Amino acid sequence: MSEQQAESLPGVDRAVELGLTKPEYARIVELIAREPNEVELAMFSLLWSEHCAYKHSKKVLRRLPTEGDRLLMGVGENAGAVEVAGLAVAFKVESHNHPSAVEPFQGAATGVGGILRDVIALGARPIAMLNSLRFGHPSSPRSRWLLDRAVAGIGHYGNSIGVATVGGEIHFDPSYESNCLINAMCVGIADPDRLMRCAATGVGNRVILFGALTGRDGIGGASVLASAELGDDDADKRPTVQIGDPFAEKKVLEASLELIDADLLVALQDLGAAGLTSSASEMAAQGGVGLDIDVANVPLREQGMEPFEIMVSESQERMLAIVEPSKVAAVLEVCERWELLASDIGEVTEGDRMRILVGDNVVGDIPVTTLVDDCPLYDLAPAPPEHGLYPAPPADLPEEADHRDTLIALLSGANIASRRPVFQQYDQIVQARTVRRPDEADAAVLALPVGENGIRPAIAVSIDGNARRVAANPEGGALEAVLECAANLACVGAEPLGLTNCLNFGNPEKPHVAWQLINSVEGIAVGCEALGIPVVGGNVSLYNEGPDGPILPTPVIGMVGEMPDATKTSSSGFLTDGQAVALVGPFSPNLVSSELAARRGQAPQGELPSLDISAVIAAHHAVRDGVRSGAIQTAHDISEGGLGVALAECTAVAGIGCDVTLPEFTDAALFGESPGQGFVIAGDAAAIAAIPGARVVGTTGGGNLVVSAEDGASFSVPVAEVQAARDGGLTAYLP
Amino acid sequence: MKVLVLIRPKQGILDPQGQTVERALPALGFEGVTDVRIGRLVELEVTDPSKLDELCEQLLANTLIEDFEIQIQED
Amino acid sequence: MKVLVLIRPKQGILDPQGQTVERALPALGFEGVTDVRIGRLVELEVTDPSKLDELCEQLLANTLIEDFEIQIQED
Amino acid sequence: MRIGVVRFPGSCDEVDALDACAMVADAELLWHGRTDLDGVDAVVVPGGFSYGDYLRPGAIARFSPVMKAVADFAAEGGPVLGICNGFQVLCEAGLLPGALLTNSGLRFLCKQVDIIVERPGTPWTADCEAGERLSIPVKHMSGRWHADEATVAELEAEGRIVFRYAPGDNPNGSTSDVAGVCSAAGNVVGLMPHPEHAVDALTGSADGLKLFSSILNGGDRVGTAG
Ligand SMILES: Nc1ncnc2c1ncn2[C@@H]1O[C@H](COP(=O)(O)OP(=O)(O)O)[C@@H](O)[C@H]1O
Ligand SMILES: [Mg+2]
Repeated sequence: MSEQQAESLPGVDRAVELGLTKPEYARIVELIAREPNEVELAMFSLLWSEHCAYKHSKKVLRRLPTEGDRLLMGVGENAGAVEVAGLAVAFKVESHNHPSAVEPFQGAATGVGGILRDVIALGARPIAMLNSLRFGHPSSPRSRWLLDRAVAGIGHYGNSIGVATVGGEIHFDPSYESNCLINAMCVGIADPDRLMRCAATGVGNRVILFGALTGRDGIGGASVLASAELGDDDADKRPTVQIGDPFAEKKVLEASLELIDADLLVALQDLGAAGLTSSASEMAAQGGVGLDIDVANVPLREQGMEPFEIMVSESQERMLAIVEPSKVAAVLEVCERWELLASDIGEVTEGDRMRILVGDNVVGDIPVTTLVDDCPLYDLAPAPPEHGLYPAPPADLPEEADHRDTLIALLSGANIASRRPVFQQYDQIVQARTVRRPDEADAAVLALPVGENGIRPAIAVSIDGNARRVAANPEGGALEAVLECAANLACVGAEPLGLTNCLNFGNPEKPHVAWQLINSVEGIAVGCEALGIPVVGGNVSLYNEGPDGPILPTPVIGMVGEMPDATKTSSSGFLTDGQAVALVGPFSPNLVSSELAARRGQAPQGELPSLDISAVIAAHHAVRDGVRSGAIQTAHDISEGGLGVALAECTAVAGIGCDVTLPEFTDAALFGESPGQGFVIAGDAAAIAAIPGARVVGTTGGGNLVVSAEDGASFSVPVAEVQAARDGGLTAYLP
Repeated sequence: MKVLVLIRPKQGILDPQGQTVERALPALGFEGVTDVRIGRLVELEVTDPSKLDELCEQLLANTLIEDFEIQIQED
Repeated sequence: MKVLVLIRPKQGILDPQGQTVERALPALGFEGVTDVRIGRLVELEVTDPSKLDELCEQLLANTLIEDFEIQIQED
Repeated sequence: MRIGVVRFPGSCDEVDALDACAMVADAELLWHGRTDLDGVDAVVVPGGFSYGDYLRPGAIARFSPVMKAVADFAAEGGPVLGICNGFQVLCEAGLLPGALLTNSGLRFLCKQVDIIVERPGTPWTADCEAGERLSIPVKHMSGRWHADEATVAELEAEGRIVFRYAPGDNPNGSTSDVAGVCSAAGNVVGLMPHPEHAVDALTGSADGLKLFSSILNGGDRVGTAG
């Protein structure tokens, strides 16, 4: 059917209102050989949306390596999983950007709830949360409000459900002023033999919905309802902001794990974006079966909900399970004990029809593959920008400032200052496995149960991204983000096993955004190949734009690494006086797109220096091995703010000064950045000198941070002043 | 004058507190209670009531998810 | 019948939330607002109002720190 | 010695409390719906967000069937320890004096603090010395302990303030820096800090282990009043 013919179909305007294009509608009509009815169209509009179909990113994502020795579950499942010490470690990062911009507390809270359910769906017990946040500069009252409320929302959900929030990152940049980013990552552990898949199988098996009631909640549903021609007196039928109920999710968590433990489930899937529509269709597609769903059996929170509303509702804290008929009663009993609603809402059928029923009435009937697999995938039309895409930020740090003042200004800046006022709002210790809390080390360290050798192994987790460097060079910046995450793991003695990512970009139909996206994915792929680790899953969030254009290209990387012995780890700060301080790594710092450049009012553009990946990875290994052997007691990677800031941070944590002499004393040497490529380490002098590639530059101790050049120039800052600068930077905005 | 502002979750918006309390009541020995909704109560003294609506909209209530009702108590 | 229960922090108990709101007001352009106290509002339907007092004393309010007031709205 | 750890819907720290108890004795979880205590010798009411902390922390959980059994057990002198949400539940249930209000900073706060043992010799502080400092984390939204002046004076006089935050370490605005109190007979103790999260130096501190080991020395169903 031509586009012209499609345009003359009666249903086309409605389809366009719901976000489909005319050719997409024509394709649907062709595939099902008729026009879809209201229920079917609502389902197509969601499943063929960018969010569910990945229509602008799927081809790009094929570049990512997805195989690995330790991989237990990969892309396509609710979350990925790798094997550590005989356990499955499941993890995934996901965005909740748009809802958070509307209502930051509930948006961030339900973002945490959503990613938790993805991990629970695997049958894993969530053990840790991390998050990556982006806001406009906190001098803007709106950004401060978003920060304050989003952090409170994240804490509210994670704290109440009893999962420790152990890490994260926050960055402020004007490009996020009207489009903040809230990415949440969850890590869980499971018995590898009990990992759940989401494929519906077994014709005749029952479909059980359990958890919260279904109401008219939902942002995704907004497009559907917005066009339902509601009169003024129908205000109560409008879609509503999703409210998180961590108490309900806690019960969903415990009940789900109990159901899996008792071997009562065939498959399990969370309800997230696009609600029942997406979870049911995906389960059917994965299993190559059909499903009948009777919406009359879905327990509702509100009266008079239409079938299509039930199918698109994004009410939180719900799960969908496939259960053998003989086990249904037992499933319902477990749910009842956890005070959860559970209903038998359908059946696995032969063939591939997704049928929606109201009692005996069929109100929707579409081939599953058409819904899930036949959405057109688009090729991007990338083009590098001819000039910088982003305006120069306002300068607030004069070029003439001396090294000392520059250091203090960087340390007390919102992007570098201590995150304590944020992370102390999170329970970091529940479940009694947090060996390294935020600010204690570069990655969070989580102990696992004692192994057969009597030793407690551990995992280390980290989340990172440096969008300004990505803006300057998408491939190089994304590669640096991967290396920085791996460097964080090396600092605590961990070896990377797998990576998850969240790709936050602007409108991919714009050539420059397409170029950013494709090249960022290339950088992530190159990093994974160099580290020898797979991408186990992730999420894509596109169309993040404000009136002034796209956000900075923001690939966020989450990584999990393994540690054979939880007790063999490091601290990010200096621990005692009189230890040797050394630098490790082939880092070649420059000021392009650095924090200092931003503070000086320079736009995020310029050439990033090329990097020698194998030398970088050799440095990671040297640090990791040194930490594991006990030679290195302090390890900190050199990232934002460069070497000067890294040394100050080592000093600030426990209030122990140092005296170092550097070969170069330029702004670039002191504050230039080359993420993931260099480390500050400290330990016993003889042991440190034996670390491959270590260049000893000084010793710890004293009440000052003293940095000198070989030619005699030097500056010195009292430890208390370093600490005050670092502690005050964010507190000023979160009183 | 003394003012009471009653802030309630909007119709259709999930009220996890109200739901949880309602579901717990029978077990606590309180039967026949339904439609429990839990909101907030703000009590204040104002000299000039003309700005009250604005105050509620901008600060006291989150109008995306809450409705408010102003009760002027006395002069 | 529909019932409103107004629950307020007892006199003499520090209400940091009320204080914070009160302090923020002038900067937001609201002058002349004092004595801000923040409490809870519980709305419910009951068939038998005789147990309301007990419900409030035992569950809805903690009378060590809160006062409550029952408003019966309609039949 | 067998210690029972209560589990409500929404409890989060019950397994950690169970593991801490298991370091010193036998330990088991007690589901909130049961009406007896399975014959345990001591009870821990753990932390978390029972019933989501909805309405008020502890307000709903204190009506759980198991709490009736806990009240009877406490009345007979059985040792009971309430931690964080468990402390809130015991106060709501009237087994401990005072109430816990929202932190004066209005935010959830998770940090390591120092507390000082004011009252050794309860079943849960038998292994502590008077004035001993313990490094134990707090993590709560509503930890500001409050009681009227007369009650505070009475508790001071009777030596029923069991723990105080060290000077400068009061995280929530508690009256008189109170971190934990006990019943008149001394057998019921509640505190906001989490001793079960301070039983292993690997995860931060082992100072809290003393509360659990105390039960072996002072706790065998003997009220240690006054
Ligand atoms: N950036 C990415 N990198 C790798 N895998 C991705 C990425 N984005 C999405 N995926 C994978 O695509 C699948 C679908 O993702 P999504 O729709 O977010 O899942 P869910 O519905 O469970 O939230 C998942 O298996 C996810 O891991
Ligand atoms: Mg999922």
